[in-house]
Amino acid sequence: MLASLILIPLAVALAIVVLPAASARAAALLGTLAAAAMTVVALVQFDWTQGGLMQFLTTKEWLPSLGINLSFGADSISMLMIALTALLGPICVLASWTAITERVKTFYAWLLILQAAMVGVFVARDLIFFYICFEFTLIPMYVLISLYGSTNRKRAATTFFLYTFTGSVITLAGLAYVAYFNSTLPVETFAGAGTWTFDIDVLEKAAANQMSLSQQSVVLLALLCGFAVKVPLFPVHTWLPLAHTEAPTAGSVILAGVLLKLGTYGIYRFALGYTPDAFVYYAPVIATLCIIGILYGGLICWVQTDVKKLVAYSSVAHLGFCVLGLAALNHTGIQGSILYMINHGLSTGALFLLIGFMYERYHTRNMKEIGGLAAKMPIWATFMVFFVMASVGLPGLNGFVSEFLCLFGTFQASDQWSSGIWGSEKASTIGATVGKLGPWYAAVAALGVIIAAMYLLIMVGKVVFGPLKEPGGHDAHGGHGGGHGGGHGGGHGSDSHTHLPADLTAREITALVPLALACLIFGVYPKPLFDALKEPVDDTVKWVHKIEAPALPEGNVNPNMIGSAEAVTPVANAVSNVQEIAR
Amino acid sequence: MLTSDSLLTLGAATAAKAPIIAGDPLALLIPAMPILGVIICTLCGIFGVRNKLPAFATVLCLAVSFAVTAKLFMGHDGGVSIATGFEWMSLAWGEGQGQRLVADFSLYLDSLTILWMLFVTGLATLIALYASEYMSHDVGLGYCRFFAAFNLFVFSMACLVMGDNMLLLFLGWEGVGLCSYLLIGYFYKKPSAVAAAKKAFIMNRIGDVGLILGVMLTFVHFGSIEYREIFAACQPYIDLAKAGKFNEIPAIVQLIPILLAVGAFGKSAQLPLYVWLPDAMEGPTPVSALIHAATMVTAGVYLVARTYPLFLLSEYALPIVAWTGALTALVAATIGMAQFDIKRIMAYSTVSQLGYMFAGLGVLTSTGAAFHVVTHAFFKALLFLSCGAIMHGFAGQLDLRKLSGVGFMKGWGVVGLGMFVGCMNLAGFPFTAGYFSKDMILAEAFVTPGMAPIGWILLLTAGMTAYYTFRVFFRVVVGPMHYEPGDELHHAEDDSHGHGHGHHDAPAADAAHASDAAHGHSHTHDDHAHHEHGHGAHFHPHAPGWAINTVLATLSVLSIAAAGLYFVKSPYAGGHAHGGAVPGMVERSSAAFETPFSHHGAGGAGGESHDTIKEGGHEGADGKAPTHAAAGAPSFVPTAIAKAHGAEAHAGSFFGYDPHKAMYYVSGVVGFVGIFIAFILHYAGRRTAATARADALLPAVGPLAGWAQNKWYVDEFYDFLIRKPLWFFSNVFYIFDKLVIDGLVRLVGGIPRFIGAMVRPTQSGELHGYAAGMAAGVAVLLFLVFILTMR
Amino acid sequence: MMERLAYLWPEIAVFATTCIVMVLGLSRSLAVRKATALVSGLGLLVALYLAITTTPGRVGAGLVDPAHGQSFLPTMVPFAKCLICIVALILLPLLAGTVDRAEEARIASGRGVFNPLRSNRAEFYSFFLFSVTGLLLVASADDLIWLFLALELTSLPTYVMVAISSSRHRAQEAGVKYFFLGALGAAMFLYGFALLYGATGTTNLNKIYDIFTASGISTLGMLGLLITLFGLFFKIAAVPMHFYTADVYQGAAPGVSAMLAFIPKTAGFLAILLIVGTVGWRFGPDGSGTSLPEPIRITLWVVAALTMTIGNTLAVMQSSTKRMLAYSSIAHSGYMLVGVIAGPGDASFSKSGIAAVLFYLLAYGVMNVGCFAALAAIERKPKAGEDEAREIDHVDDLRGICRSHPVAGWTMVICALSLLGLPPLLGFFGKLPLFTSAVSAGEIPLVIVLGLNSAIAAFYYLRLMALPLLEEAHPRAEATEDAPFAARRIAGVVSAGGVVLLAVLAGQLMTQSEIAGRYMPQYKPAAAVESSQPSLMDALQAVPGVTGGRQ
Amino acid sequence: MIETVTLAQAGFPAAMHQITLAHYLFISGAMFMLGLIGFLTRRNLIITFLCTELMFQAAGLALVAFSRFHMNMTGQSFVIFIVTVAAAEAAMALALVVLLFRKRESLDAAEWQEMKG
Repeated sequence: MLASLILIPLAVALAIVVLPAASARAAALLGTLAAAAMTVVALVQFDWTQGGLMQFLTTKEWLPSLGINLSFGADSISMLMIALTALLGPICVLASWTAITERVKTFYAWLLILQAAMVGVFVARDLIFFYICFEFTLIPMYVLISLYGSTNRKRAATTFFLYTFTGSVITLAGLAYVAYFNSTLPVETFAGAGTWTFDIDVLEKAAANQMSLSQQSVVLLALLCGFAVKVPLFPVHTWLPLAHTEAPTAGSVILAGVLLKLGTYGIYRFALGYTPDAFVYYAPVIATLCIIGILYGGLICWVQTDVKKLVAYSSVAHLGFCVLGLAALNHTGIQGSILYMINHGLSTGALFLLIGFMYERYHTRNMKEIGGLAAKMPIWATFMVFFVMASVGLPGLNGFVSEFLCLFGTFQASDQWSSGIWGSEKASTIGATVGKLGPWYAAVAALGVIIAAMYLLIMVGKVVFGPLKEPGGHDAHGGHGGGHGGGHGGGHGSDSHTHLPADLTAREITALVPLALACLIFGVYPKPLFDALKEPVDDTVKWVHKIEAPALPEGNVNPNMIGSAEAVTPVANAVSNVQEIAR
Repeated sequence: MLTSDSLLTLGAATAAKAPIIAGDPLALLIPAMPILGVIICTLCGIFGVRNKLPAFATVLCLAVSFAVTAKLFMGHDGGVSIATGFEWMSLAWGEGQGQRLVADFSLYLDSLTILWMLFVTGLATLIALYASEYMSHDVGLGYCRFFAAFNLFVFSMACLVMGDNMLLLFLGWEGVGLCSYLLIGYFYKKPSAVAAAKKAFIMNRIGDVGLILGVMLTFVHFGSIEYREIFAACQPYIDLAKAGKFNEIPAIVQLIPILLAVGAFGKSAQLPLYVWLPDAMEGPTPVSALIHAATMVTAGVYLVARTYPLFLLSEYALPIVAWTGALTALVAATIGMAQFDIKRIMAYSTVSQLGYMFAGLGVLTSTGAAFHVVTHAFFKALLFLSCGAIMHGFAGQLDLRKLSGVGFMKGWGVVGLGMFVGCMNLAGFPFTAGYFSKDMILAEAFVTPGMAPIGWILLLTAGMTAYYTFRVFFRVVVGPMHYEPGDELHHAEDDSHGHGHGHHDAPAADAAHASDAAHGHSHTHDDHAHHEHGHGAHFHPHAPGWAINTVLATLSVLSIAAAGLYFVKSPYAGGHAHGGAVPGMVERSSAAFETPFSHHGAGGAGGESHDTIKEGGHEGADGKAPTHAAAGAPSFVPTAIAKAHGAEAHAGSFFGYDPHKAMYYVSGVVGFVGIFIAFILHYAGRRTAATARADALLPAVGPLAGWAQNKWYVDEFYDFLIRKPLWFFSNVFYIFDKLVIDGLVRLVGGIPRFIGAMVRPTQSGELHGYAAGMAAGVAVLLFLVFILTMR
Repeated sequence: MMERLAYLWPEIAVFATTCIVMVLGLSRSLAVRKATALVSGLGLLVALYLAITTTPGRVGAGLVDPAHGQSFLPTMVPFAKCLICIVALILLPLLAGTVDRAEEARIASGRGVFNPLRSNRAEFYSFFLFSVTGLLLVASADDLIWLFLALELTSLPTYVMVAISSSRHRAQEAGVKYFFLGALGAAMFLYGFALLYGATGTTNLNKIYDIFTASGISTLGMLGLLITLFGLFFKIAAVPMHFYTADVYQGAAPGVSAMLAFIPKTAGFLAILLIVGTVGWRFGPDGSGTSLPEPIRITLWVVAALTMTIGNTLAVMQSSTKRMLAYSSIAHSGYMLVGVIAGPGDASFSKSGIAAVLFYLLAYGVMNVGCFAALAAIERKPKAGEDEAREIDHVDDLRGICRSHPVAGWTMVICALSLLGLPPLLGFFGKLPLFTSAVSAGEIPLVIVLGLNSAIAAFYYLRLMALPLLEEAHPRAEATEDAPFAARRIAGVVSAGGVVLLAVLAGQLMTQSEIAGRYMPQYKPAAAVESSQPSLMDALQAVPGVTGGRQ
Repeated sequence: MIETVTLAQAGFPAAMHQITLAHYLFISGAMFMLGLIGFLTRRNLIITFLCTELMFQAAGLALVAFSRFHMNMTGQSFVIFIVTVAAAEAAMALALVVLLFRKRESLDAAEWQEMKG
């Protein structure tokens, strides 16, 4: 089942190579649609009532000497990420329909390979298989940026590759260490201990339960080397604006939509799974980096003139929220974070699409040269405002749900509740959880919400609204073809844009509508997502805070408060008293 | 120990869940109809409908909403019920208290909600009708866009008001912000409109952050954000507060209302976040009337009223609210006095009146504040719509120096009348609705101990309000007939979307045809007989049509009739508060705070209402407990206030008189004085539109007039204090990012090249060099090993 | 006697082939002359077969035949020989057309007749086979003398091959540098051997091991070991003996460069494993550790780190593809030294550095041949007045070759990515056990260095990947054409295919290299077992998973 | 006990009584170093090659000395092989030198540094 999600894109990629160039995009569209259809089948077959359970598990021995298996499985988080990937697949093909006119076969083939690799990351139940897919995404993306990007694409592609590759090599070392550590454990510790294996679950038990804090810290550092770069967190983010700015539209969409999520997904799966103690210990540091990213990234957005760069920097800020939610390490935060992964993919992906459509028509993204497009492209403008609002985190759209939960999780997560923070001495704080963040983190991070509104609305104000401003000589045919890429390898049809109508075509609208619908539905009725994520996130929270589920007294003690004795307040006591009486 | 006892009570109260009284599911229609409207308008947009269908669909939808609200009102017994919609944001991470975030799409139906929704949907319906004509020049895509946003606004407002939890309120809160953004920026080609829209949204966001933090804090403390549960959980604290034992209420609880107040200040344009509202007048006038005068801006008032039990818990929250309101009222009034743009004057008067409402809340008369909200909604909408009609007819002319005697022009009678009614209300002319509602606030300010300074400020403001209101009236509506058309005629060249000419917004609009637009439109829209084609000389104002006149007339009647609300009894059995129907409704809600100083039937009626509630059978669960516990019980006032008066002095006084009685006269006199001054300065002896006697006084006040006209340079101050430094830092960050962070990365990335370049000379290509290198390398390494191992 | 010979059947087969080839190359018949390569290949195939089947402790059995064991590291021998034969088989087609091209063209055009004095074909192929023979002998060496002779047999022919691989001056220059510096390196390890002999009184590796085990390592012995290692570093092109590499690789024809990157390196690593094996990975801070003696460990550590770093950083600077690959070859030696440092671990593949080194030698051989094959498969059209097509070397020559020369281009792309260690190609699975074994041995800092170096390597491998795949040929670039030797392209296809396929099907290879990587120096041939020494079965029991069930 | 047996005790003529293993090793080391220094300093390829021969023979000398010291023949047989290999190398070196001389008319090693970097 899951393997087919990888194999279909791969097979189609192969077919594209074989077929003539003229049919490449049709084949790619069919292929991505087929993959999407298969995903739908998988989504239907998935037992959502047991979202925390790895389903569709299949394991095939591959390299037993190294303990490597081809093993697949997906819980609800994986399924959602796969669904996102599958959704973006056809959309990317549609978005590239006219934008890519040269080396079409290459483009679509790599696009599909990329999709296969991304799905592979989400279904992998073997660490090396995960790593293979994780790394292999680099090549297609490198090709896409390097061949089909704009002016500075070579440098961007190389920077992207080297930056992320460097980080993830260190990650590999960390993962190898975990595998080694597991192999040194006594065999009787638990099933799978003492053998050399890269099974994700086995290693999770080994690392999380047996490693000392210092060992976990080292592993966490190694993991973050790869994942934090991918996310990207604050000091290691500089590849992102460059890559985003230079990437072709489809590349940007995939990059923002899924590739960045590989980092957060990795942090969720491995940093939380393998090194919970260290993560708990260093959560304030990570959160601080996130918050710096939120504010700093946001403020930098403000001074951008390149729309795409603006959105790229906004990703830095947004992903800061996402990881902040993870660092909260409570149910709310983690759930918000996972939702953030999906929602950011939808809204920012759509923004990149829109910018791409604009770029295809005007061949500029400079806010100084372009403005007031609402007059000329009302449909485009409508979508733009819609997705900007989703991105800003307007309630009722998807962005809010996740952003609020991330902030809320951060707000709750403090051991200092009831012991002084924000005047909470001896007060009831039944809504709080254990954690090391707390209201100040949330309050400062919330400033990012204001900044987000600021830069995005300024962007909208310049590009969408205001007096119409078009770059000089816009209608001069072929006047822009030479503007990018120095002649060779640029994947732009120099005059293709002249065939496009002023406003969006049906094809482009088709690409946007699913995203818009998803944004709206997830914003208005996120309950299915909550339900789907409840179980895995619960498991994660218990895992991170070392809470044994059966050991809980039946529901009258807040599991989140275990570990902070002083947090048990008179109210909580009172509550439990009352409940006891009631029983 | 009292604290733990009461906390225990709190626990008990929340643990044993009060039964939820299912509300009339019909209530769900109230938000649903506007959504239907949104869908219809969107479809119209998609299918390129080029007639007034969206407008009439909107009017119909909103009318249904209004009808449903009215039905609810009729059938309402004063209790609280909840109409459950669907689960929105509900997630649980445990079974216990405080481990479930429940924010359903459910509607909280009580008298406060219904009161608010009555005037929101009612006014929205009327204003939609008005807009159907007002926006007729934009028939087409722009028309659809306008009405879609209009509907969306009503929906958001419904969520804000009716939501049964703070998060749904927040949804509406931000939703109205979005609609405000979209509608202010409706004329999106005008940079000033776009900037104003942006400013409104961002300023609101600042407040929103406070609000959302308040919501989070509420959850952390109470373990819920549903009003039902919060109010129930408040009970023990209220008892503490009543006893004046604020020091036993945790600071965390006292912080909640302060955070919420920040949100309210943002939305309701209070100091220091008020600056967006005057700029918001860039939007079409119906928008200004509905959103920026009548409904949205009162959301802050609603929030405070809704969470009044929380505000009562804080020693400082209400004084903060009161002072902020009073100061805002004063500052806005001073600015309003110096403006020449009539719409801006109205905007500042709105800010000022909002300040009144907050002051009212702060001085413990939520009933007065709510009453003022209602009356203000009507007369301010009326004023705005009248201004809009003038603007519409005179090609965007809003300068009171360029218009005169409009009320006596042919076809402008209704407008003149509307202006008159509105101005009278706003000025607080005796026996108008505005007079009564303002009076309640003023009186309570003097009644409430320690709040007398606020009363004086408000009194002063009342005089100023009367002055500037009638300044507009005397200059524009009456006096010698004169007009100059606005400058929107000239905007045709640069394709600006003015009101006065119907440059279409259809998708076919093309920059290439922009220059034709000015010539083309009068032919395409000749159903309205535009004659502003020629520049100035040939301009004839076109009088409002039936829709505008109908609405203005209706609103005039309503504004006058609103005064009657003061005299009708509370719609609910057992209502006892003075002030009539509106306060009567408010006092049955969470917003109620029955002041012990009230001289209207406080004692006897208290018991009566108590009985009624018992019959209702849901006491204690619906948050009304404070009201009735307070009525007749020992008084509760925030400590700051309590300290100021002895146990015996039950009421403050106004020079020894009962403030309630005194205010009837004093505020009337003050209003009259203001009007009289305006009459002297702006009507008597005025021959032209441009000048009046007031100009002679300008030198007397020195630069103050200029400063006031420039809004005390608050915008510039913010710009200098916040925006400029932030902009500077953003640039610094960007440079830092490019140079330092990316530079470091590149530096690290350059290390291999650096090493390579350093090592490269060893590859000299020379055989002997290589041999030497090898020998030396071996020697060095052997030596190194020797050093490292021979320790 | 025959038991000893059983070790040597592959060498004998190759040697016999060498003799045949030497004769065949002198034939007047073109067809016969051309058969030299074919016969060489057949000989290598036979040797491969013999290596699999006849060498004691043969591949697949999982057990060493106690009756025939003689070598110092008997389990290593069959695997090493197999990998040598396999890579040699891939190398062989790559060598097509390296020598005698102009001469053959002259004969074919009728401008001349065959003159045995002017033909180098016989020598060339037989030198290649000699070198392979020497390499095979290195694998089966159990004595310092044997090792010395085998190493010299490996090296000496390569000196000549470099010098004759092209008629250009550069080839001679390369030959000179290689030969003289090689002699220096040889003198060094020879002197080391002498000191080892002096310290132990024997040249037999088993006995040296016994003495080191029994009475510790004397200072003289340690000095001998170190000097030997430094001498051997020349073979693997490790710092500080790496200087010659780039010049030699650049000067030689691509095929020969590919050979140089594999044969001496393999010889060097096998020799290093043998030499280091005599002291064993049984030292450590508390005396019962699993690492090498501290001086050797430090030496290898520093050399490994330096080799990787200098190799990679210098490669980044290059614009000549062959130089780049030469420096990358240096870097890869550094990677493999990590495996040597890690040692056998608990003999499981994931923890055995020796197994990792052996596996990596194979992986490196395959993917490295691919890169050079891509270079060899393309050449510039000869200009007027030139009788020989010129090879391509500058990286810009690689631009767009995926489109103009798809086979060569894709070979280059795949092999460069594999060299980079990008999953899921063979290079990744080669590097992974190096990671895991070094982690297991506790050499975390070295792993970090290794990781960072992999990243540095990305700088230039990415160019080797991107230029063929993504760039367009420079408009003013000289016209290139496919080299008229399909064999070179076949070599490329085989290695590129191997890089992909072996990655997928590496399981069996890993099992074999795991067996080969078992470090069992205690094992002695039955005849040599003395009562005082532990028996074979005891030794085997010390290695988990080897013994069946004697108890 | 092996260490106590010196060459002198093993039956050298009286005149050489004082010559111990250390002396041989010293000579051997000196030869090796001389060869190395010569290799590094002399530009003429033939002399350079001769220097490598010197280093080889230094090893040979050490081997013979050790062989005598250890009282076994292994070292000495090793030396025979070394001499053989050295001969082969010499042949090759001379061939190479001739080739080079034909190309450049010089035997200066510095002539050959076209490739570098």
